[in-house]
Amino acid sequence: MRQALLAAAAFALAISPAIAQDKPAAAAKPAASKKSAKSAAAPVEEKDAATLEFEKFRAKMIEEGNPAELFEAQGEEMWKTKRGPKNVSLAESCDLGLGVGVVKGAYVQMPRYFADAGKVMDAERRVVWCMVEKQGFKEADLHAKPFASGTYTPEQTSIVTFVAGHSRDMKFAVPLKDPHVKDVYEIGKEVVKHRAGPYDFSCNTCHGADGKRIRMQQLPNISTQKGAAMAVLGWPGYRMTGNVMLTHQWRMGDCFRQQRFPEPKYASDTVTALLTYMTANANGVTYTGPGIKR
Amino acid sequence: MKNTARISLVAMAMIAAAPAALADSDHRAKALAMMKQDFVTKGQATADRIFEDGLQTICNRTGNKPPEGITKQLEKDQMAGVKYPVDGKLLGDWKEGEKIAQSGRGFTWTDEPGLPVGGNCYNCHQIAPKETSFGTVGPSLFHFGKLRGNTADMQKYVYSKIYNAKSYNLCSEMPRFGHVGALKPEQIRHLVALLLDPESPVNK
Amino acid sequence: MDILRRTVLKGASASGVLAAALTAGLLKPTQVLAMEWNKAAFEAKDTPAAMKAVGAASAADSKDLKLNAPDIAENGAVVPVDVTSTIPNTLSIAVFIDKNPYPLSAAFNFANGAMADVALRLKMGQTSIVRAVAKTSDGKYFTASKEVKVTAGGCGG
Amino acid sequence: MGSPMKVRAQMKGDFADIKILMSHPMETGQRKDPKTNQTIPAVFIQQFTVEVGGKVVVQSETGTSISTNPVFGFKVKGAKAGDKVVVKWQDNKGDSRTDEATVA
Repeated sequence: MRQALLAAAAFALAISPAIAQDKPAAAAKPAASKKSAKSAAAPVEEKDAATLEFEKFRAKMIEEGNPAELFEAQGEEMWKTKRGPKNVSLAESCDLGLGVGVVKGAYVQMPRYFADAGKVMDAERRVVWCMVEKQGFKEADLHAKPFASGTYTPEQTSIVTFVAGHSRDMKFAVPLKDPHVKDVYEIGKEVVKHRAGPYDFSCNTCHGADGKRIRMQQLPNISTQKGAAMAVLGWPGYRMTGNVMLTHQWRMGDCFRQQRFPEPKYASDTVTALLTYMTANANGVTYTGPGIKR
Repeated sequence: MKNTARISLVAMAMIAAAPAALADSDHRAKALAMMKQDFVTKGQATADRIFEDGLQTICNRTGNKPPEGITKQLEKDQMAGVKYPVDGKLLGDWKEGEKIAQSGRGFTWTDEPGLPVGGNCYNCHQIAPKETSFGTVGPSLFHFGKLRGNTADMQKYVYSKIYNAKSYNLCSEMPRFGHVGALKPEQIRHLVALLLDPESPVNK
Repeated sequence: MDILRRTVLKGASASGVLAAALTAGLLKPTQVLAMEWNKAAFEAKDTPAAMKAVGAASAADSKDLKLNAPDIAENGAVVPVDVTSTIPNTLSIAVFIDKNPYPLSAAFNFANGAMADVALRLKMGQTSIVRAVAKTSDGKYFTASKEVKVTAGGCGG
Repeated sequence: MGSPMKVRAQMKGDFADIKILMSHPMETGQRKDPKTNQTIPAVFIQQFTVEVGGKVVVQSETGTSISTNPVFGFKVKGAKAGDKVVVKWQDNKGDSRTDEATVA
């Protein structure tokens, strides 16, 4: 660590790199034949046939029937029913940005700025906010076990799935013209660059360039419209592993887990910033509704 | 990591005092403040991991393109921290290396602390031809030794590259496996064997 | 009521009775559901035994029986499979997974206009042959099969 | 009572395309609870029927290798828009469920 500190200091003060000259010189990188890399690579194209196959059958499954629809139906019931300590329904109290009770098209226009909360919020965060502020549920309870596991599905997950289902076949249109949203978008752009943790990973380590894979998994480049669309489409998603319904909030947390980062708090500003960055980059792309995931 | 965090805060403070051209953008500052507030410890993934160490700060500040003038020296500093096996042998058992290369475990909040950490190699690299599920974040390493030879220099290069990839490329995407204690010297030399041993399937 | 059950999985001769019974509305759905489940077939531990238990021990390959399944399943827990028979007078279709602990997965009986065409999703423990067996009204059995690879995945999702 | 199903039926040319989503754990009896290391008992749908316009068109028996939250698709000739579709299932523990839809 001492070297790193010295290095940082050297850089920060823009002084001569002569500092630390007492350190032994780095071993010279042995010469390697430059042309080797290309000729050595075994065919990669073959693998992508498997990916195409997965995509084909996923599309077929969504068309024929995605269990996510079961959660949409449950969410719709919850949206319409008077619930919580205040005994009001979300349908008569919750504004997802297009007016109280308006669900159609709301998902593809979030994250957006909500003046009543004084914050930019993504769909899940907004639903939770409404459940707390309008229905009187305790925030701590909703935050305690926010994601599905086993046979348990949080209520907000089903509600978000219902909300998302009502933006099916509509285009993403995160209101970037709103300066609040734009500001959060720019913060998100910085979050994805932030390298830290034991492996020096940032979001961009995996998701900042085209055509990369981890094992067989395609890594969308979230800085492009196409890549961002790949990352945003399909959430919330019915996950075949474990048969659970999971939200985009959950996926952000799992990214950080694999990045060897600590856990982002549920419904936090950082996660909203990330979702704002990714979803706005996908603006103009048609949302295909709740998806199906591996 | 605690120590790292403290030092990196010092480093950040120093950088903050740097000339205007190097100053944080408004949004980067906001992002750092936000992350500081929003991340919590879970399992072995402690909240302080969100802080950068000195090297990460430099790479983050410069978009992974540190000024040429200082890069070489900083790489040398990284190289200086590379520790070699006590017996000096850099070529281990490629079969053990393959096992380490396969495992992607370690350091996440769902990993049991204390269990062996994997090399994560196949996550990003093509290596032995038998494993067809490999990533492409890093270059293919198939035929690595066959094309480059199994010389003492090459062994030292591969060893130190795995130990601390930043010794050769300051802002390399590759983790510093030895430097952060993910892999022990004995494990790294098994990986050296996987890449260089003429008997390794990589070189068949 | 046993007549219907035997017809679905076993009956070589009762098919006409079934169709007649269904058409006449003699069998109420509640009665159908009250029927005995073919325990012997569903608890058979290998495909030959399971096929024997449904009466399909000797089934001939047929090009008119189509089994559509992925070459590689993205997730063995959810493998989408379609079976379509264009063999005239197909009465029922059963699906087997050779390497599963209990190969017989499902059996469908069609009547009153239902086409011999079913889409379903299977759980597969490992790479295996998936097999469809169709039975016609004259008591003949036909089969089609396909290998589906089940791979361990990468590191995420 | 089980959780609601989702049944959709739509005319496509001369047949009704029927899609059924069932909400059921379909426990195989092969899994162990990671916490207790006890085998989780099998709970699975054993039989279901599909009726269109009051007639049984599909009768099915199922085992443990049907995916959790089962999805089935059938095609029925002779059906017409407005026909009632009724799906009933019953599992090995005696639980059952009936849901309806109308052919669109």
